Formats: sequence, structure tokens, C-alpha cells
Amino acid sequence: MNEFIFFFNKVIVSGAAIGSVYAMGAIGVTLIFGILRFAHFAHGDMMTLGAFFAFGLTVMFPQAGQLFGLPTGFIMLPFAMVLTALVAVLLDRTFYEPLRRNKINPVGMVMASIGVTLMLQGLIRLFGGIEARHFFFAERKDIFRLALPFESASRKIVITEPQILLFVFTLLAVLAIHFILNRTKFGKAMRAVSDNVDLARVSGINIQKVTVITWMIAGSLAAAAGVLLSLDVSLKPDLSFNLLLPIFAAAIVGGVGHPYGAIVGGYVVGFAETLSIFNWAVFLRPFRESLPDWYELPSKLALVPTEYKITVPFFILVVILIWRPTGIFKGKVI
Amino acid sequence: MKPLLNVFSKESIIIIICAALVLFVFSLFGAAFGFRMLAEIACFSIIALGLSIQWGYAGLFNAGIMGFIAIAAFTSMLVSFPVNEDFRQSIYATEIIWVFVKLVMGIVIIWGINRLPFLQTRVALRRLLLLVAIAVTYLIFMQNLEPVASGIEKEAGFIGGFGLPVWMGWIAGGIVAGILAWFVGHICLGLRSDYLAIATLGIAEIIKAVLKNADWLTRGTLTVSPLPWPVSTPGEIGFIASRALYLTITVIMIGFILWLLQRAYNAPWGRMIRAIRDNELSSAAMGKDVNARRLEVFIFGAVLMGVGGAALVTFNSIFDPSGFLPLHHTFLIWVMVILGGAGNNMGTILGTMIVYIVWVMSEPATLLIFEAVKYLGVEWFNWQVPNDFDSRALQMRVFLIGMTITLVLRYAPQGLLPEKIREN
Amino acid sequence: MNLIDVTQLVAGYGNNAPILHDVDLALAAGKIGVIAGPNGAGKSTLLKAIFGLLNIHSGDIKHNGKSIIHLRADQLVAEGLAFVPQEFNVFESLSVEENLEMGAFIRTDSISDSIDHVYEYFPPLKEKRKQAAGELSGGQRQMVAMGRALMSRPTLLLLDEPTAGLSPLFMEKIFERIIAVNQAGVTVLMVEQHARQALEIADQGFILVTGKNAYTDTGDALLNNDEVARSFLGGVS
Amino acid sequence: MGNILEVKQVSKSFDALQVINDCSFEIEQGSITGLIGPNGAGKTTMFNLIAGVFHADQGQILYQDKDISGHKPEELFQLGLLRTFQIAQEFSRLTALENLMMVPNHQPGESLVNVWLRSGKVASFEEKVRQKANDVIDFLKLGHIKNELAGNLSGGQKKLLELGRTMMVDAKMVLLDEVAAGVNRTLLQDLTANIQRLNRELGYTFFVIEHDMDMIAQLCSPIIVMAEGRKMMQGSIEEIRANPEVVKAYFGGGVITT
Repeated sequence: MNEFIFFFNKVIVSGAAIGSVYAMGAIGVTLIFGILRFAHFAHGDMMTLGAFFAFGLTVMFPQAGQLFGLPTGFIMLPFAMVLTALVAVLLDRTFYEPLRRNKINPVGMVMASIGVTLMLQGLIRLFGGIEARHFFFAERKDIFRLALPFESASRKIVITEPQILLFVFTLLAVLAIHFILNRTKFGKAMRAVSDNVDLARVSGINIQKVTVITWMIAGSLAAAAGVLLSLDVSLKPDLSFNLLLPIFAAAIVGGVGHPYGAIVGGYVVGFAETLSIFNWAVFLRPFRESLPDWYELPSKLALVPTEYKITVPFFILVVILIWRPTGIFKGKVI
Repeated sequence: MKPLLNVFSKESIIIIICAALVLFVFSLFGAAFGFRMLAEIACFSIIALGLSIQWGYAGLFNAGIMGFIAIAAFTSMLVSFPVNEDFRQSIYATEIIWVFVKLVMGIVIIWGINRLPFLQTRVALRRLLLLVAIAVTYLIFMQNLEPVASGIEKEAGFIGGFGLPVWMGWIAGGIVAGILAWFVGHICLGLRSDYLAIATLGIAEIIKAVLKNADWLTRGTLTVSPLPWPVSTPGEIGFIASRALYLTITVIMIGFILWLLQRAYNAPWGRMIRAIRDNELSSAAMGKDVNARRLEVFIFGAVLMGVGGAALVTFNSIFDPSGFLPLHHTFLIWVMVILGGAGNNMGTILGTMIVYIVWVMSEPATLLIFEAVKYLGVEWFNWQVPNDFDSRALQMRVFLIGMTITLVLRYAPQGLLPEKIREN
Repeated sequence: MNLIDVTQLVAGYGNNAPILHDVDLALAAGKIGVIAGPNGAGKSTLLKAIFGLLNIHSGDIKHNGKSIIHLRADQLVAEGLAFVPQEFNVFESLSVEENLEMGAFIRTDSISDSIDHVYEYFPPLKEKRKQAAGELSGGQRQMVAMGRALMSRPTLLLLDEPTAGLSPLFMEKIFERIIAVNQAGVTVLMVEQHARQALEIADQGFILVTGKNAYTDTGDALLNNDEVARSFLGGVS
Repeated sequence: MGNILEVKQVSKSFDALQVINDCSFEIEQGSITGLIGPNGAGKTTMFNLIAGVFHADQGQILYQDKDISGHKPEELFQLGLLRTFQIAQEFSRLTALENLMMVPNHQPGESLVNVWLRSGKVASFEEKVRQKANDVIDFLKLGHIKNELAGNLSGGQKKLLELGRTMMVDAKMVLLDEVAAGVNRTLLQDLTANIQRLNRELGYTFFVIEHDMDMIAQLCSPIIVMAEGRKMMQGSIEEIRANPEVVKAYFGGGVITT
């Protein structure tokens, strides 16, 4: 029983947490892919930027959380989302929009987004330094330990407050995205532009407004993912680069241009990561006696050593590209 | 005739600027530093030429140049580094061979299953068997490698090299980079162009992770040095002479590569590549195997990146897996190529010179500016200077690289010297 | 006054050589205009030029007396123009009803009346309202496309070969619907390959040849013009 | 003579849209067969299926008695099956001459090894290719623009270049997708004459999509009429004009000249 609780803590809770972060990032990437038709490499740094906005606000008003009984960083989340959304729109206006007007090819756009990512990285580290920071410098991070009503279960299920907030927020975000895309005029227009941009134009849809809204959604979700992730672990400026590959993998696994696919893809990648670095020896230990003598139980029996975690999303990506390039849900662009 | 004259004069202006920059560096920092910079520029030029043909000739977006450089540098180190006698005499020398023999056997079995005649029609069964075989091979390999690897680390440090001549190492580095390109290209070249960028980015990170963590192979963070040089080392004949010699070798290599490139580009091969870039649909209808040709260009470019990368790391004489940075080893090179003009060899080399000199000079310049800021801040506002101020200041260089990319894309997407359009 | 006035139009794709040379076209409000001519004559090009999708080298296009050559597509829709392209004219992943809503994007008032209106014009769409437009047959798609264009309550409807690829039966239905739309007060300008049938319902016909005006007259006059009949309408009648 | 191409019960749909619907026909070796039908009847899709751009959902396409469904365009090219495009697909940044010179496959100069190590062989073959390209250019009377970038040519010149590309190799069968569109009358006469000459002298089989009925009448026999994704009838121009069903579906006011 203890082994299952261990498994639950290490794989299910952690996987769901990181999967939620990937999902929120991937929604943004997939929307930009669908509507503006390029892979946005600066997405990871928009996440970091959002987290830094929230951190800055937390440092300025460390007491704000006590008013609501929530972590201050979480209270600052909406502000960080708004700020990042504005930055995203601004970035589009300054850097991407002129290139679109020049009718540059998608690869040129990808390269421009790499330019943007370097600029953001430079600025973030210039002002934020390069060391890791913690949101909980003034308050305590609540960690819940739930005991299970079984005799054999002496271990407890561990879940942190930021993780719970992350799950709740992701659920709300997904519902909101669903509502926006299927019930609002601009959400439907986003789907229309993603489907057929020329027809959308002649239908009188204002592509510019749709673009702005896309960036606002992508930017705010990126900020939310960045803040919630750094609340749970820590805020590192090099957060972005490690997130980029899993997020792209999630978007492609789900089918590019397909927001629901991005959510599924996010969790697929998240759970794949935790499953592959999980130490399966834990499950074999209870049977130590019954194992054959020649088999020496290793202390660590993971599919992938922890330091090679980055290979997991890549491996998933490669498998998908070979097996089904359109992703699980049939994506738009091949 | 007039446009040709214009291009010529533009080219010569840029050459004069480059020469002036070089002179400036030589006079300010001395000949030893100057030759070092030139040798590095030469190595970067080889890498940049590789990118220039991938991007300029075939429009392939390689966002993982670092991976090709790193794996080539490792290969070169492995081939040319002196033999580690501790390892050679330990039992692990044979055991590690066995581990890899088992791996090869596993791969042969996997390949065999894929080819089994009676499975050709049963796709689901074949997939299942393949999956099981891959998983079993992988697990056995990992299980077997683990003790051997830690044994090597404990008793011998790392496996050392083969002690072969450096030039063989460079060639081997190029070949391995080419093989890597074959794998990546095979998967991605038929797909949308963005996917190649994502995949290469991932490959680069994975190679870096492996090199950094496989201590038995690379000594990991302990780094391997000094790497043998193809010419006399500074210890023997002094900095200026040895660096000048190294520069000579790399310049000869560039000359040879340019000859290869010009010749290929002006031949029917170049015409075909330009045709494919122009109109994929029509090229395919004219019987050109578009994907195979793209793969060819991708591999060709990767080989150059590998050779250039091996030469670059050899010059620095230290193999440090953590020293491979996407910024330095991928995006700096991108800036060189797009600023200089993708597909134009001269432009690429001149772009490399300008960007690298500016990059090198930007470090002292940035620090100088930020010192001034710090001074004023402390004097006037009683500012609390963060203790990592200098390392923060250097982030401005990252910003500048990013800024250059976006500005060039916007205002000079063809680069300083655009690719020339041939007329018969 | 004419609703749409094209004068001395020279236009083409990008900076390439122009396809239309000094084309004139004028259509009064409430009429049906048909543009016909051999393939490659620039019929669709003319329609696209009116809808701002081409590079206009010289000449002018006036709608209600106001020059519209510098307007963006969404501004043209606001001006009262609507355009149905020949191909890819529905949002395939959106439902029929969402397609119609997209046609009304520029409107801020309630659109449910207009949707009901479209269903009256095209009854088969009503039962398919929740279905993705990509799953419909060619004829139904054409209905969705026309319905979508009508949702902006246009005064001028531009149709690019509305009957392409449709069976004769469906072709007649579509023509019938075009007449109904016209009778509701919408001016229609369409490119049609089935020139004879189209000219029969047309008030005004424009025959283009290699990017130039060849014949311009009323529909009946063109049908009865021997020279036109011989060169462009075929001997069978 | 036998059939060079047989299309057997081919169907193709894009998503829910059935474009080709159980279509069958044969093309005789050495003929110039026309393919007409209203817009949207599936003519260009049929071409793309034969040329390997798309693959049929159902049915077979036999070329010289060999099943070619599933072959890629470059493989069909090797088999002597060439096509031109409805909208000219020139190589815009290559000169007109280069547009022709790039066509022959397996040129020694297309292999990097040859380029670097066997320059003599490359140069001599290149000379032959250049000669041939010049001949074709002269044949098409395009000598004055041979060093122009193809992107700067007029629509008609691009079409001629497309036809010229098929003359650079020994094609067996050529699919022409609306060569006449946008070509002026005098040039069209040349084009028609060239097609007939290629057919007569070199034994090319042509399969021609065309809207210009003048050209069809002058050039093609038999003519296949497609409507709604399937073959409606096949016959000579007179037979087709006499068929009331065809007249209704296609000519009933369409573009036809007598």
C-alpha cells in the first residue's frame, strides 16, 4: 500500500502538476500556431516574465496574501497575467506585426521569436539576476499530508497548497478557454481565422483584433503557468528553456492548432516525464524474498535517469512525428 | 553591368570595415589576442558556412547547431586525446566493449523483427514486438552500462581517447555530426519547417545532457584538457607563433571548403537546389527527389558544422560539456549568417568577422558602461549594488544578440551581401 | 446613380504584369450583373480586384459614389459589400450556424433574425445547423457560403462561380436562390461559367476577353447578339 | 496500339467532399486525349491523382500496365509521365534557360561527388544539356528571353516554358493542364502545332485539360467529358456536341466556339 501512495505522490500528483503547467503553455503555443502560423519560441520566456512580474509585486506587497488567506504570489497572479498579456501584445506590435506585413515566411517568424526570446532573457536576467528565488520568503508554504484510512498505509499523501491552486486554476482556465472559443464572438472568430484566414478576411473579421486577443490569451496563460510553477518549486530565470521543448511536444502531440489537444498533450508529456523517472524498484522491494537469487535488486530502477528528463518530451515528439504527424487530435498544419 | 559594380563596391566597403576592426583589435589588445580572435573567427566561419548552406541554399531552420558542434567536439576529443592507460589496463576496457556488443546485438534483433517476412502484413503485431524489443534492449543496455560506467569513473576517471592524430579527430567529428543530421533529417524534413527547428533544438539539449552527465565518457563537469593541437602548442613556440599557425591551418580549410561550395553551387547541383527552393511542387514533378536533396544539404551543412566545431573546441584546448551554450553556439552563429547574407559565402564569412569582433568587444564595453552606471548610481542615489552585478551586466550581450536578429530580419532580411542571382 | 462603378481598372497579382487592362463595369442598384468570358479572361480577377484582394495599378472603383480601392476587406464589408469566393468558401471546422455568425462579425446588433432569414432562403441548412460545414455536400456548402455573405446585410453581393462543380439540378436551385436574394433588394454581381443560364437571369452582362471588355449590354441583348452567341455562348441554343 | 493509361474505378474525397467518384477511363497510346467538363468536375484532381500528388482512396491507376497508384511524382517522372500545371509553376529565380536545363534527371552534375572529382564528365554532359535547352528555346521561339529570370516572364511565356520542360526529356505521356489559358491566339497556334508535332514525331501521348473548345476540337480525339467526379461520356467532338446530356451539363451556355 505504501508503495502505491509513494507512486501516487511521485507520479500522479507531480505529473498532474507539471502537466497542468505544460497544458497552459501549450494552449498558447497552439493558438499562436493556428492563427499566426508559426512556432513561437519566446513562449517560455513569457512564462518567466509573468513569474517575475508576480514576484516583483510579491516583494512590494508581501502582506497582501494574509488578507485573503492565500499565498501572496497567487494574489498577484491576475496582475501578472494582465501585465504579461500587455507585453505579449506589445511584442507582437513591435516585432512580429512588421514582419507579417513584409510577408516574411513562417521560418522567418520563428527566427524573430528566437530574437525576442533572447531579448527577454537578457532583460529578465539583467534586472532579476540569475539565482533561484522563492515566493515564500515571508509566509509559510502549506503542505497537506493526508493519511489514508487503511491499516497498511503508513505513508501519507502529500500535496502542497500551490499544487492545489494550480489544479483549480487549470480547471478554471480550461473551462474559460472552452467558453471563449465556443460561446463568444471573438473566440469563434479565432477558430475561423485558424480554419481559413482568407475567408475570415473577406467575411469582415478584423484579423488584427483577433490577433490581439490571441496574444492576450496566450500571454496570460503563459504568465499563469509560470507563476503557478514557480510558486510550487522556485523561480529560476532559466525556467523558460527547459519548458520550451515539453510545451512544443505537448502542442504537437495534441495536434497543432487544437486547444483541447494541447491540454491532453500537456498531461501526456507531464505524466510521461514522471513515469519515466519514477523508481520502479520501489514496487519490487516487497517481493525481495521471492525474487530469484541471481537477481540483485538495484537501488534505482528508472526508465530514464533523472538528469536525462529532457529526453522524454523529445522522445514523445519524435514518436509522434513518425507515427502520426497531425497529433492525437487531427491538427491543422503538417 | 551597373548592379554588379554596386555589389562589388559594397563588398569592398565591408571588407575594409572588417580589416579596420581587425587592426583595431590588434593595436588595442596585441597580436596574441588578435591571432586568437582570428583563429576563432576562422573556426566560426566554417560553422557559419555550414549553416549558410542549410539555411541559404535549402531554407532549413537548424536551431540546434550547438548539438552538432558538441557531438563533433566530443568525437574529436575521443579520437585524438591520449590513451588513458588506467582504463586500458582495467577490466572495464573489455567490459565496456561487451556492453556495446550487446547493444548492437539488440539493434540487430530489432532490425530483424522489422524485416521478418511473416510480420509484414501484421502491422499491429509487428509494432508490438518492435516496442517490446526496443524496451528490452534499452533496459538491458542501461542495466549493463550502469556498473561498468561507475566502475570506470571510480578506477580510471574516464575512458580517455584513442591517441590518433588531431586531423582524424576533426574528420571523425564531421562524420558523426553528419550521421546525426541524417537521423534528424530523416524524421523532420518531410514535415513543416518549424518542426525541424523544434527537433534540432531538442537534439542539442539532449546531446548536452548526455555529455554533461556521462562522466565515464567525458569526465562531465571535470572537463577534459589539454586537448592536443594539430600544430605546435603555445608552450612550445609561444602564443603568437602557434596561434598564427593554427589560423593558417583553418584558413586553408576555409579555402578548400569555399572551393567545394563554389564548385557545387555553380554546377547543375546548385541549379537543382535553387530550383527546389524556388518551387518544390514543380521540382518534384520534374523528377527531383526533394526530400533526399534536402537531406543531402542538411548533412553537408552538419558536416561543416562538425568540422568547424571540432576545430573551435580544439583551439580552446578544453572539452567542457557545460560550456556548450545555445546562445554562443547556436544563435550567435545565426546572427553571423543572417547579417552577412545567407547563401552568399563571402557574406557569411564577413558577417562572421563583424559579429564575432563585436561580440568579443562587447564584453569589455558592456562592463565599462555598467561600471559607469554603478559608479553614478552609488554616488548620486546611494544605490545598493547587487553583488552579481557584473554577471548581470553581461546579460546585455544576450539582449543585443536578440535585438540584432529582429532588426536584421526587419530591415535587411537578405543580409548585408544578399545571395547573387546568376545570369548566363 | 450606379451602385458599383469600375473605371479604367488595371490590376494584377502583386507586382506582376497586370491581368486586367482598362476594364469598365457599372451596375445599378437592385440589378443582377453577370461577368462571363473564356477561361483566363480575368473574370474572377475582376471580382477579387473589387474586393480589394489585388494590387490595383490604376483606375478606380466606386461604391455608391465613394472610392473603395484603399479599403481593407473588413472595411468593405462594413461598406455593404460581401464576397463569396469560388473555393474554400466555408469554415470547415465550424458548424453551419457558426459560419453564419462569422458572416455577421462586423454587426453589433442582434443577428438571430438574419439567421432565420438565411434558413428561409436555404431550408436544408436549418436541419444541419449544428453540423460542421466541412461535412456538407458541395451544394450545401455553396448555400452556407452565400448565407454567410448575406449575414452582413450587404447591398452588393459578389459571387465567384457559385455553381462550379454542381449538378444541373443544383445549379438551377442556386440560380433560383440568387433571384430571390436579388428580389429582397440585394444587388448581385457574379462570375459565371454557365453563361447562357446566367445571362438569362441577368439585367446586365459583361463579357471579358483577355482582361479587356469585349461586350457590355443587357442580358437579353447579349443573348440575342449573334456575334456574342457565336463566339461565347456556343451554337447550341 | 494498346492503352498507355487505365483509370479503374478511382474515388477520392477531401474530408467529406467527394471529388472523384468511381471514375474509369482509358487512354490510348499515341493519342491526344482531351478532358473537358465544368469547373469543379474534378479534372485537376484527376490529374493530380495520375501525377501522384494525391493518392486515390479507392481504385487503381495503371500506366503501361503497371499500377502506379501510390507512386510519388518524381518516380512517375522516371517512368516518362510528365505534367504541366494549370497555374504555371516556373522556377522564378532561375533564368528561362536554367528552367529547362534543370529538367533532365540523373545529370552527372547533380551528384556532389561528380561535381568535385569528375569535372570533365560534368562539363561535357552540361554542354549537351545546354545544347538541348537552346534547341528547345529556339523551337518555342523564346530565344530573346532565355536569360531572363522566369519570374519576370509573361503568363503565356511561362506556359510555353512549361511545355518546353516536357521536351527536355523523352517523355512518353504528358498531362497538360490548361496550357491555353492566358496565351494569346498566335502563340496558341504555335503551341497546338508543337503539341501535334511532338505527338507525331516523338510519339508523345497527350492528355489535355482544356476549356478552349477551339483547341480541343482541333487537337483532341477522343474527348472525355467529366462531370461530378466521374466520366460522363467519351467520343469525338461531334459526338459530344450531339449528346444532349453533355450539352445540358456543360455547354448549356458555356464557353464553346464552333
